[in-house]
Amino acid sequence: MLYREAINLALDETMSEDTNIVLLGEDIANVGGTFRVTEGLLDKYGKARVIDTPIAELSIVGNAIGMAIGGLRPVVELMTANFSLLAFDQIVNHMAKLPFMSAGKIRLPMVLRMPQGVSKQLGAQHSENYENMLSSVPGLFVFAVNSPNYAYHALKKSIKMDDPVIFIEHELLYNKKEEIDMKSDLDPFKARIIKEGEDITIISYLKMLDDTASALDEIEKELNCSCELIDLCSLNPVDFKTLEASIKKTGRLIMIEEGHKMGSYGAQIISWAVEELFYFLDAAPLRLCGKNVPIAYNRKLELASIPTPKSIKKDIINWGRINGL
Amino acid sequence: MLYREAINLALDETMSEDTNIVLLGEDIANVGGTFRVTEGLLDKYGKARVIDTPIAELSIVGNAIGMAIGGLRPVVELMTANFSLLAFDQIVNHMAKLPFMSAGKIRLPMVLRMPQGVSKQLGAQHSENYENMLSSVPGLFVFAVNSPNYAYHALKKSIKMDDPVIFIEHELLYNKKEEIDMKSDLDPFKARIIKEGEDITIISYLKMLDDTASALDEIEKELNCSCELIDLCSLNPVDFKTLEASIKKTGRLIMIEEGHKMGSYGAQIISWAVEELFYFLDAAPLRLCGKNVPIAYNRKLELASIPTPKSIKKDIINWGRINGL
Amino acid sequence: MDTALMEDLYYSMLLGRHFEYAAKENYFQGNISGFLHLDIGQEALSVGAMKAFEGDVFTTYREHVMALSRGMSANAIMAELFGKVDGVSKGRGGSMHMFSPKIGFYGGDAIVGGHIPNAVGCAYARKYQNKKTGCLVVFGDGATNCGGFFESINIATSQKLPLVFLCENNKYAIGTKIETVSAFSKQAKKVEAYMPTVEVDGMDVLAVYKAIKKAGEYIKEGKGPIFVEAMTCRFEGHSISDANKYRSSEEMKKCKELDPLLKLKPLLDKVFVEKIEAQVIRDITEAVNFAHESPEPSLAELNKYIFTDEGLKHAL
Amino acid sequence: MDTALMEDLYYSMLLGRHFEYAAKENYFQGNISGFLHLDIGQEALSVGAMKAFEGDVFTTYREHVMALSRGMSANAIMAELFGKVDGVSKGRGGSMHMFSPKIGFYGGDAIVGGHIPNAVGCAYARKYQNKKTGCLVVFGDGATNCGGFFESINIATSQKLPLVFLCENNKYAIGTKIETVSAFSKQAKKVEAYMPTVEVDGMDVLAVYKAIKKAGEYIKEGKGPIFVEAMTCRFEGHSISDANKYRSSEEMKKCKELDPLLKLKPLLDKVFVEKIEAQVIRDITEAVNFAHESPEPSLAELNKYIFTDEGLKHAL
Ligand SMILES: Cc1ncc(C[n+]2csc(CCOP(=O)(O)OP(=O)(O)O)c2C)c(N)n1
Ligand SMILES: Cc1ncc(C[n+]2csc(CCOP(=O)(O)OP(=O)(O)O)c2C)c(N)n1
Ligand SMILES: [Mg+2]
Ligand SMILES: [Mg+2]
Repeated sequence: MLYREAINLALDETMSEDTNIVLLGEDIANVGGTFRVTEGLLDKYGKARVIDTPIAELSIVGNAIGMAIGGLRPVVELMTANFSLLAFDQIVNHMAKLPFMSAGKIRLPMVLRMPQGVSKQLGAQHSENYENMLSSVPGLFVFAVNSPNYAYHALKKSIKMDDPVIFIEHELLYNKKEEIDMKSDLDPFKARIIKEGEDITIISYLKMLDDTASALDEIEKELNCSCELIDLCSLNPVDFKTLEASIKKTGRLIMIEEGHKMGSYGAQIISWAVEELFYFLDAAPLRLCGKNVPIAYNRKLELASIPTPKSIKKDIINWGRINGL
Repeated sequence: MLYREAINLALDETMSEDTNIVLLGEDIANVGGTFRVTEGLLDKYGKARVIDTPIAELSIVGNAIGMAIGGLRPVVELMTANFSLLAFDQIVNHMAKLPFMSAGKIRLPMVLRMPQGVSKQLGAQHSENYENMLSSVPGLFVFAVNSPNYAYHALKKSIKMDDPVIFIEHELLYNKKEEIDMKSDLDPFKARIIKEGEDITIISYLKMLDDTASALDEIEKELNCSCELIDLCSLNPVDFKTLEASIKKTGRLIMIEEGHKMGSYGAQIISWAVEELFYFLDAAPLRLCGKNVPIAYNRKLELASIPTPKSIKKDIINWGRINGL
Repeated sequence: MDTALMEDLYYSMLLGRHFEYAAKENYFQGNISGFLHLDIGQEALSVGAMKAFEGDVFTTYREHVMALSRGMSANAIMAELFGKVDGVSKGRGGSMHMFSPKIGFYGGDAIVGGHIPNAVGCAYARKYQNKKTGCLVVFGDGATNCGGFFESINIATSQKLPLVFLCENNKYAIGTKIETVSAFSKQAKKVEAYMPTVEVDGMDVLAVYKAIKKAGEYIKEGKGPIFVEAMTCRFEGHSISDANKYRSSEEMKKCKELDPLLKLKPLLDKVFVEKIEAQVIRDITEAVNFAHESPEPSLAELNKYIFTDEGLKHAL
Repeated sequence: MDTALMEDLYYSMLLGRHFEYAAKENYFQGNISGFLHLDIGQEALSVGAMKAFEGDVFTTYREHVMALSRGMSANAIMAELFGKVDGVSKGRGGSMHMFSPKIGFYGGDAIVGGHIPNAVGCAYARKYQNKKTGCLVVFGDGATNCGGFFESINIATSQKLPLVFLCENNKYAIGTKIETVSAFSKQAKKVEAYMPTVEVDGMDVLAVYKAIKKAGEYIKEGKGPIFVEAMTCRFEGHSISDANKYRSSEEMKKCKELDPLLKLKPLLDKVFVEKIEAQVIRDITEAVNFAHESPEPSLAELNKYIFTDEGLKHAL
């Protein structure tokens, strides 16, 4: 099943069970979504439950919050995370804080889905990663979705939760294919160990995880070592337990993400690791990120602004050599 | 001179020299600003240059960008950083990116001033720190203003720069007093060494710097060591040179800030330090931050949510003992 | 109008007035801190609207009197101002954040205009659920300049939502005169193309009551939202820390002549008024005592309420 | 209207049409990537407005034809689409970001409505500077639902700014019909209380030219902004990746009958038309060749342009 089909299925199955679930977003009903994620749902559930909204992101999120207050369970699609900035006040000051400020009298069972990341030459205003900002907000759960199987299970659970969830997708993953294990009881809060290894813990998520995976063989061959590759999955809260076990085993830590280095999400993980596990670390941690530049339209510049399988391989091998691997 | 007077003086002096400089913000003209920073300027420069805006933060920043495009040099006051969220699209997608996307044909000589932080029982929606988000945006210079002297010189230089600047103030610092050295040629990009020391590098900024300073004597006595206290001043870019020299000297690093630990700004500094200076570090770095909770109205809860002189002292002494000091 | 109703309205206004007096006093005594936006002078609007409307209510930071007249206890509100555990938001929210889903009260947003899109969403839910009532959203004249307000007007109209927009036009946003920052001095102008608009004397509790009753009936017809603009006047500064210097003493004098309590009082039975004044004093004294005696929240519960208990398991 | 002007308008529309054909072709050949919003069908609006207005112009992501008719060279625009160094934004911006302060063109914002507050600010600057002209801001029907638009209407009116709002109402925001998400099908309704509004046939270049000329005169009077709504129709999908399935073939047929080129052509001298058609083909061929031959940006310059050279010294 494709990533976007997995999301569609999760929406479909939960909607068929609970009429309180409504979807809203730009072009999600009539057109079926920019990335075709909501295709078919309008026909099945009608326009009172699959709602085409105006281009008014502040209201899209603000309305969803009100719907949740009113007893519904809204699932929002923001066309891209880039537009979430227009809704930041609603996300940070309302969605994340109303439950706390009301001492739990208000609960917001709602999910905000949004794809992010560098796609292909979409330009500076359509290529950003905002998981660093979004996971810095107390009161929100933030999931980063790398795979169809995780997408399916994590979304179903997110929709059923009574707490607000940010569900981050990546624009280049919608056609990723994977069998879905329908019977799994996947815990969306748990990091996934993609590949076990002994010498280096490599943590990533979203598309960079796949780019790293594709470079892994050569890295292991070149450095004559074995890497443990982890899909972080939940960006807030972090599954520190899984990370800790891995880092204690390997003694080496690499964090890979697409976003700009300054203000990067991965700095949180590295900072935590050195504060808590300093004496277990055998080498300087490595952080591979996008450069501190807006993303240019030109393809060469665009690719030079973010990690690629090639740069990941090169950077890790360099680092390995310097750090005695 | 008080902190707010220093800002006022910087505005006044630059405005008297250059009629392209205009101020805009809520209640800044008629009332003179929530924190009285712009007092007297309306009378002096008139309402075409000191502009009371409607409560429309997206437009306040968006209009300032347009003014800069049109040849003016706007200085915006956002009443608090909490309201900057409503303007995030303009800050991130426009202010930071237009110069790049136009290949330098558009320049935005503009300054966005905003106070942030936990004041006294202002509640969850008025107590946040957003320097982590704001300094993650390529294209913006971000200054954090701890002192009247820095405020005066850094603001004058910011206004004269042709690049966009975020100028972060702290709500509890407006009445801080300090002589201003009118002759200094202060470089706003350079970190300030507040106190030299040999054993621990402590980095902070804004109000936490003062809270740390006030605990320093007792910490040094208790741990029998000397601390080097640094005011970071420029949050983006970071004066890594000054930090590097200090860390190489002391071998120990503490980062102190008011914002929530998850997503904290300081993680950037610690992560950089361990990546670049791992083999110079003699101890696990320590990061003191606010807790991962919205800020409650109740004073006890509020104070328990952020570092205080008392908690800073206790946490550093604990850490020192564990790390062999 | 019937006597019982008039008496009830008077009682609520008086209770509100004295509640605010007590809040002010306790602020200066150091029992209350942070923001404190008093509703003194605007009680007719707050009370009239809350008593008249059936359904869910979303308000601003200036909401003590609304919460009271909606049925929240003075004890719980005062305790919240004191930041105590028996406060309506257990000391987490403070003056600007009073919520009671039980009585359909979603007061208190400290972001100007921030609650308006939330009210629109709730109105959508009520329509979706085929509820007989809708929502009421209250906001200031200053809030009608912000993007979220306009988006809401457009969406509520386009989706024909059962929503009463109630603008408290007190002519000021903090110290900024509305004319200097808005295209109009009457904000109804902004929405006339979208929905019916009604102007009402916000200093006359009976007029407000009737206008909101009628507006509440209107939204039940399924024809969409309606806009009510109540012209009003606050007697105090914007918040307790506002010295109110931007209004002349003459302007203040005129404003205070419109005192809604003085307007209603002559229509009432004298014995009732005396009785009720004593009652209000007792109520408020009790509320202050209650707030004093309520304990501080426990530091052990710092993490509580951010998530559901289930969610909290994962968050920690 | 004089012949020279009509010929100029025709030439610009034809140049625009063929530019877009070439862009489309080169997209499918892989020379152009990312977003590509073609203006085919809407040329009358783009050309008429750009030729008529004196002052600064702020537009959306669908701006190739506007940039062309404003005086930007086809070479520089095509090279930008190719992401090359001789592109108007040196390959950094792409299709949605064409800027030329020299000719007062601030085209290209990829955030719907994002440029409107910028145009308001620029209009403020022009008023402050006592400039004779003001600004023109162009946006779609869909953009009139977003908060920034409304804030801008209110601010421009309240500050009496010299600003022409030009709404290209093509009835769709991507695949969403404007009636389903807006309170009105004609967006001028939203601003009638604020400023004069004018509706114009956006498929008639002469009508657009005249309307914008008049609007440009109006804003010079110092009475504030004016709103022009041009009813138009795009012949293609929203962007190159939009299959346009949401419009029936009948709707498309009617739309294409309004072709602005066909409307103007009969009024022109045949010899001129033939000459100009050949000229346009040559211009566009040259632009494509130019774009092909222009070099890629150098990786060494990745950091360039974010800051001024002075700023860059600090940033690195
Ligand atoms: C988004 C936002 N901007 C600014 C503020 C600061 N502020 C608080 S109240 C207020 C004035 C509001 O005026 P109005 O809407 O007329 O309400 P009133 O208090 O007069 O009833 C302002 C500017 C805020 N809380 N939120
Ligand atoms: C803030 C924002 N939200 C959503 C989008 C995605 N988007 C791009 S164009 C568009 C439709 C705009 O419609 P309209 O304003 O009518 O312009 P048109 O393309 O029809 O001229 C949308 C939703 C965006 N670019 N920016
Ligand atoms: Mg007001
Ligand atoms: Mg359109």
